[in-house]
Amino acid sequence: MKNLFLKSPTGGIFIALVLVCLLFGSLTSRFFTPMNMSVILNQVSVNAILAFGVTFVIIAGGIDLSLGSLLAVSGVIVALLSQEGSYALWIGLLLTLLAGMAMGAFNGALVVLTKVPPFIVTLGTMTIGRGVALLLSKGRPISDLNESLNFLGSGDILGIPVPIIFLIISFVFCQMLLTKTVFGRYVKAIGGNEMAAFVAGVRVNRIKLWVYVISGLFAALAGILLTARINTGQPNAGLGFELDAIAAVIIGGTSTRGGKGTITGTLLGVLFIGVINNGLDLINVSAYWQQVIMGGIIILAVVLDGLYQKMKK
Amino acid sequence: MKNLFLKSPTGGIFIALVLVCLLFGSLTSRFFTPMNMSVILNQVSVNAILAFGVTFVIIAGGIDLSLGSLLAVSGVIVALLSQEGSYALWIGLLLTLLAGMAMGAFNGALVVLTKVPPFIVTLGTMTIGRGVALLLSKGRPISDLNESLNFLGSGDILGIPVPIIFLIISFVFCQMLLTKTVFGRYVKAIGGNEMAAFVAGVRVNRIKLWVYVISGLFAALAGILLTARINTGQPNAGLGFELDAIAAVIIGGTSTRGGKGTITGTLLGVLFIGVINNGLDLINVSAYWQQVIMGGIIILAVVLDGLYQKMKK
Amino acid sequence: LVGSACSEKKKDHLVIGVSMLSMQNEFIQQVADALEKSAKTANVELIVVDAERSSLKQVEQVESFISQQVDAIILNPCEFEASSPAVEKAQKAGIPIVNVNSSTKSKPDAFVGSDDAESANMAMELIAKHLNGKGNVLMIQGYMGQAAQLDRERGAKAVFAKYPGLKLLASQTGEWDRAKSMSLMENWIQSFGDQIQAVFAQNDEMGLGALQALMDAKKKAQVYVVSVDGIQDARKSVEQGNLDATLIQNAEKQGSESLRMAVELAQKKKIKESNILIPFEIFQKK
Amino acid sequence: MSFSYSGSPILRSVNLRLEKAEIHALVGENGAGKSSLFKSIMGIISPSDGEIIFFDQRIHGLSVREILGKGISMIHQELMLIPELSVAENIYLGRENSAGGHMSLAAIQRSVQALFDRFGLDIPVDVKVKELSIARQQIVEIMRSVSQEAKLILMDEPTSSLTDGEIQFFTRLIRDLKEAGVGILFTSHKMEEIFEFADVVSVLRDGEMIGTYRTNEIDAHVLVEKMVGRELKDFYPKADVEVGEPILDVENVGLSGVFQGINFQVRAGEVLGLAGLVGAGRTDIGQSIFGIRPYTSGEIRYLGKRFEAKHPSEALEAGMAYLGEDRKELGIIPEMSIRENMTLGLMRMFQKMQAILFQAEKKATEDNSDALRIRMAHSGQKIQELSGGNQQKVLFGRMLLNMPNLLILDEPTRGIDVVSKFDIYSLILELKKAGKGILLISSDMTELLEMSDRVVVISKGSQRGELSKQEASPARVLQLALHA
Ligand SMILES: Nc1ncnc2c1ncn2[C@@H]1O[C@H](COP(=O)(O)OP(=O)(O)OP(=O)(O)O)[C@@H](O)[C@H]1O
Ligand SMILES: Nc1ncnc2c1ncn2[C@@H]1O[C@H](COP(=O)(O)OP(=O)(O)OP(=O)(O)O)[C@@H](O)[C@H]1O
Ligand SMILES: [Mg+2]
Ligand SMILES: [Mg+2]
Repeated sequence: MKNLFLKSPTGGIFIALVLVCLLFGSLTSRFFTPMNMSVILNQVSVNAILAFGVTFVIIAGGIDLSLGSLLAVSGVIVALLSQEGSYALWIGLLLTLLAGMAMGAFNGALVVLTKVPPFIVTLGTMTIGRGVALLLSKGRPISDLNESLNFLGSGDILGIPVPIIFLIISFVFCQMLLTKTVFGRYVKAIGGNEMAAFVAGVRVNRIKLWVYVISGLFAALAGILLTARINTGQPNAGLGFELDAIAAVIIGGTSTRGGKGTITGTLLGVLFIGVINNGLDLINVSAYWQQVIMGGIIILAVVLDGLYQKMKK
Repeated sequence: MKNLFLKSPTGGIFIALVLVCLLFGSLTSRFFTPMNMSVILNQVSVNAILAFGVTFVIIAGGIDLSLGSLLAVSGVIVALLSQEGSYALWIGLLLTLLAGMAMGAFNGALVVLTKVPPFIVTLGTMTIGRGVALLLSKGRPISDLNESLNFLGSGDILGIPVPIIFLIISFVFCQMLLTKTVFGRYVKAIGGNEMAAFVAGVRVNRIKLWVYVISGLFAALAGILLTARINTGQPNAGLGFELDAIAAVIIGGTSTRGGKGTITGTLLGVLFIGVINNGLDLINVSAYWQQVIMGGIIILAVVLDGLYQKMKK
Repeated sequence: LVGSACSEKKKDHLVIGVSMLSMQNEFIQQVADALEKSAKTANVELIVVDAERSSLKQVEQVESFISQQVDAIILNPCEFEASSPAVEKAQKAGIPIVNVNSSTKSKPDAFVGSDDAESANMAMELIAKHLNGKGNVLMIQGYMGQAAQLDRERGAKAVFAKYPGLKLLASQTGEWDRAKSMSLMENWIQSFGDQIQAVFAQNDEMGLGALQALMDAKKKAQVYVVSVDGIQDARKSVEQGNLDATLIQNAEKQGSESLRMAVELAQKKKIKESNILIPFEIFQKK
Repeated sequence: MSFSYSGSPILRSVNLRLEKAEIHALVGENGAGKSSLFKSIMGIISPSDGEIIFFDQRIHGLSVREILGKGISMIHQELMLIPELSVAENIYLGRENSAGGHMSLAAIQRSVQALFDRFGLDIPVDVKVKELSIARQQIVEIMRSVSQEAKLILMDEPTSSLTDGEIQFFTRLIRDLKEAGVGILFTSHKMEEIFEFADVVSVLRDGEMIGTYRTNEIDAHVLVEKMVGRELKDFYPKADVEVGEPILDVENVGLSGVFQGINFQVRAGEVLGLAGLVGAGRTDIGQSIFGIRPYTSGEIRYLGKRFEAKHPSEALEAGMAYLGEDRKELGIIPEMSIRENMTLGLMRMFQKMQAILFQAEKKATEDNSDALRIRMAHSGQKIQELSGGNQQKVLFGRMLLNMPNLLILDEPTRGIDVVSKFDIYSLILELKKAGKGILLISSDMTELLEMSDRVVVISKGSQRGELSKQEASPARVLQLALHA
C-alpha cells in the first residue's frame, strides 16, 4: 500500500488533501461528520463530472472552455424535455446526452478540420452556447419539472444520494477508459507526440474528435445533474465552471502540455477544491477572505506537490 | 504596400476586420461615422492595453489569467489614492503602476521559482486578487475622485480622447519593446525553445519574471483607465476581461504554444472584437443572438485566417 | 463632425436606446418585456442592449447611443457610482435619460423604480415579525461589491440594528446563483444545524437554492425563508407553500412608466414628477 | 517520382529499385532529399507524380496506416516515440487491434519481452520511454519496426545515436533480417557503415538520383565524390600546433549521483577527447563546466582562476562556448531566423541601451555565414528551413562570435553529412591553430581518435584513464570504457 502510494504520481496532492482535511477537522467538529462528507461529495459531483470529461481533452493536448456553456444548454434542454407531463424521463436524458455529444463533436470537428487553436474554438462555442441556452429558455429559468428528474438530484438509492452514484459511475467509467483501453492509450500518445502517433498509424483526427465528444457528453451529464439538483433549468448556470474543472484537472497532476494525467488525480483535485469551499463556509470565514485563502491554498498545494515529486526522485 | 501586407503574418485577420467593417457599414449608416470610430477606439482601449501586456506572456509560452483581478485591485488602489483632497494625481498613478508591477512580479516569481504551471499560478492569483480588491475597498465602490483622474477617462488633448492617446502610446511602446529590443528578442526565443535559449546564455528566469511584471504593469494601467472612465474604483471590475484579452491576442495570430506573435496582430484582434461588439449593438441584434453571432464570427475569422495563411504558401 | 448629424433623414417615429443591467436576470427581463410592449403601442423604436452587469460596458453602450443620435435613453444602471458617467455623457450630449429600477449618483432627467434597501428592509421585517424579534438568521448575499448587494445589505442591517434579539449567524455570497447558494446552504446546515431559524436571500434565485437545500435536508419546516424580486418561480413556490415570502417589484409598471417618461422627455414635454417610486408588494401565502 | 515543398522541388524524377533481402544504402548530403524519399514511400507526404510499386502493387496515395498494413515499416530520423508510454506500449502503438484481434497490455508485454530476449536486449519493457537514454530509445525505435515483421524496412539514420557497443547489436540484427528475406533501405552519414552493411548504394544529390552501385565495386573516395560533386582529400585534416598554457583545469570534480573524480586539463592549441559509451556521463561533465548544471565536489580552474558558473551566461562572458549534443533541444530556436539564432545569448554585443543594432548584427552574422560557407537564401531565413549540417554551422557561428578561449563540443557531427563534417573538422583545426582549447565529446570513435591530441575515457561517471595520441587505439579505449 505504502509503495503503491509512493509510486503514484498523485501522491503530492493526496497529501495536500489530507492536510486540509485535518486542518478543517481541527478547526471545527462539524467537518468530520459522515453527513458532511456526504454533503461534500454531493456538491462536488457536478464539477467532478465536468472535470473527468475534460481530463481527456487536456491529456490529448487540447482545452475546452465551453464546458460551462454546454452544461447550461444541456440543463435547459433536459428541463424543456422534462416539463411535467411531457416525455418520459429516459427520453429526455437520452436526447440531452446526445445533444451534449453533438455539441462536443462540433468543437472537435472544428479543432480537427480547421486547425484553429482549441482555445479559440471553445471560447467561441462558449459564447455561442451561452446565447443558445438563453434563446432556448427565452432567458427564464425553466421549472415545474418531472418528479423523476428531481429524484436524480436529491433522491437516494440504498442510502447513497444519486449524484454521488453518478460521480462513482463516471469515475469508474473514465478511469477504465483512460487506463484499460486502446482509446485511452491513444489519447495519451497524441498528447505526448502527435506526429509520432500519426506515423505509427493512430487515427489521430478520429481520436481528437472523440475526446471533445466525451467532454461534451460529460458536460451534458453535469447539466442534467445540476438541473436535477436545483430542480430548474437555468440558462445562466455553469458560468465559470470551466475554470474550476480545468483547475481541478491540473491540480490533479495532468500536464497542461498534454501527454500525461490520471482520472484519480482529477478526482483528488476536485475533492481538494470542494473541501476548501466547504471548510471555509463551515468555519465562516468572511466572503472576502475566502477568496484570498482559496487562491493561496491552491497555489500552495501545487507548489508542495512539485516539491514532493522532486523529493521522490 | 501590397507586398508588405502579404508578407505580414497578420494579413488574414486584417482582411477579416475589413470584412466585418464593410458588413456593418452596409447594414447601418451609423457605423462609418467619425464619431462612431472614435467611440470604438475609446471602448477598446482597456482591452487593448490588457492584451498588449499579456501578448508578451503568451509569446514567452505562459498565460496570465489574473489580468481581470489585477485590473480590479489597481483600480481600487488608484481610487483610494485619488480621493478628493488626498495625494497629487501623479503619486497615485505611480504607486498604482508599481503595485501592478509588484503583483505581476508575484506571479512571475511563483512561475519561475516553483515551476507550477502558469495556468494554476495565475488562476490562484486571480482568486486572491479579487479578494484583495474587495478587502481594500471594503466591498464598496470608491467614488469622489479627483477631477484630474476623471480627465484621464473622459478628457481629450487636441481633440483626441485621452484613452485613445494611452492606447497609442502603449501600442508604440510594446511594439518597440517586442521588435527592437534585446528583451523582445529573448522573449520570443524563450517561447520558441526555452532549453536552447538557456544553454545559449539567455537569462531565462529573469526574462520570464519580467514578462509577468509587464503584464501586471499594463493591467494596472488598464485599471487606472477604467477607473477614470467610470469615475469609480470598483472591486468587481474586470470580471472575465482576461478571456477577452487572451482571445484578442490569439485571434491576432500569437501562438498559444509561444515563440511567435506580434503587437500589431493583437491590436487587430482587439479591434476585431471591439467592432463586432459595437456593430451588433448598432444594428440592434437581440442580446441572446449577439452572443451566438459573436462566437460564430470569431471562429469564422480564425478559420479564414488559417486558410489565408495556407494559401499564401 | 456635426454636419453629418443634421443630414440624417427625418424619422417618423422616436428612437430610444435602452441599456439593461443583465438580460440573464428574470426580473430585468420582465422590465425589458414591459418596455417592448409599451413601445409597440406608442410606436417607438427601441434599441435594447445588454450590459452584462458591467458598468464599463454600460458606459460604452450609452456612448454608442449618443453617436447614433437616439431621441432618449433608458438606463437600467449596473452600479450607483460607476454608471454615473453614462448619465453625465447623455446629458452633456443633450439627450434625455431616464433611470429605471435603480439609481445612479448623477441625477438623471427622470427616475422610475424602487429602492433596493427598502425591499431588504421589508423582507427582514417579515422575518423579525415571524421570529417575534428574537432568533438566528442567515443572509445570502449577492455578488459582492455590486450596488444591489450593497443596498440590500444596508436595508437588512437596519433591521438587525432595530431588533437586538435577532442574531446574524453568518452571511456569505451566493453570487446571485441558485446552484451556488444551494451549496452554501448545505454547508450551513452542517455547521449550524438546528440553530437556523430564518434565511434572508438577497434575490429569489438564491432564496430558491437555499430552499431546495433545506427541503432536501428535511429542515424546511423549522426555517423561515424570504427573498426579494418576485420572479415567477418564487411566486409559484410561495403558492405551493414552500418559500415563505418574496417581495415583488412591479416590473410591468417600471417598464411602462419609464417608457412614458422617456417619450415625454424626448417630445420636450414638461413633466410634473421626475421621481416615480413604485412600492414593493409583499407576496406570501394567505 | 517527384515531390516538392511549397513549390520548391525536393525530389526530381527519382528512380530506385530494391530487391528482396537486399540491403540498400541511400547516401547524400544533408538536405539531398533522403528523408523526403522515405516519407513519400510511407505515405506521410504525397509525391506530385510518378509511382511507387511494392510487390506489383501501386501503393502511392495510400494512407500511413494502409502502407504499414502492406508490410513496410520505417525508423524515423527523429525519434517517433511517446515519452510517457512504456517501451512495450510504444512498440505496439497503432497495432493493438491488428489481424490477431485485440491485444491486452499483458499480451503486448509478453510479446515484446520475447522479442527482446531473442536479440539479447536487457531493456525493461514496462518502463516509460522517457526514462531511457537516447541510445536505448533508438533501439526501441528499431525494435518497433522489426516487430512489425515487415517485408521492407526503411531506416533513416538508425545508428545516429548508437555507440560502438550497440552497433554490434545492430550488425547482428541486420544479418538476421537479411536471412529472413527482409529488404532494408537505410541512410547513414557514416561511411564505414555503408560498406559494412550494404549490398548496393544509391547516391542522391539535390533531389536527383546520381546512380546505384554495388558496394564491392566502388570505394569510399569515389562515393563521396559522387555525393558532393567534388573530391575531398584528408578527411581528418591535421597540422602540428604548439601546445600552450592550460586553459581549463578540472580537478577531482563530481556531481553527486551523476559523476565523480574527474581530472583533466585542456591546454591552448589542443583537442582533448572525452570517450565513453553512451550514458557514461560525458554530457553532464561538459554541462557542469559550462554552468548548465552545478558541480558538487572538486574544483574547476579556468585561465588559472577558480571557476564556477552559476548560469551559462557567466561561462559565455568568461569566454567559453558550448555546443549541445541535441541540436533540436539544446541548439536552435526553429521559428527564428538564422541571424537571430546566431546571436542568441550574445545580444550584449549588438545593443545600445537594450535597443538592437540591426545593422551591426546583420553584418556580423553575414560575415560569419560566409566564412563558414553556410548554404542559405538569406540570413533572415528561418533556421528550420536549413539542412542539419547548415544548422550546425550556424551554431558554430554563434560560438565563434563569442571569440572563445575554450570550446566544449558535444557530438558536433551527429547526423551531419560528410562535407559538413569535413568543414567542421577543418574549423576545429583552425581554432586549434588559433590557440583555443577544445573539449571534444563524441561517440564516433574514429572521429574522436583522429581529432583528439589526448583522450580521457569515462565509464559510468568515473574517469578510467587518460591516453596520449600514441596510446589511444580503438581497442584500448573500448577496453577502458567497458571496464566496470
Ligand atoms: N517541412 C518542410 N518544409 C519545407 N522544406 C522542407 C521541410 N522538410 C524538409 N524540407 C527541405 O527538403 C529538403 C530535403 O530534406 P530531407 O529531410 O529529405 O533531407 P535529407 O536528405 O534527409 O537530409 P539529412 O541528411 O539532413 O537528414 C531540404 O532542403 C529541406 O530543407
Ligand atoms: N532522460 C533521462 N532519464 C533518465 N536518465 C537519463 C536520461 N538521460 C540520460 N540519463 C542517464 O544519465 C547518465 C548520464 O547521461 P549522459 O547523457 O550525460 O551520458 P553521455 O555519456 O553524455 O552519453 P551520450 O553519449 O549519449 O552523450 C546516464 O546514466 C544516463 O542513462
Ligand atoms: Mg534526413
Ligand atoms: Mg552525451
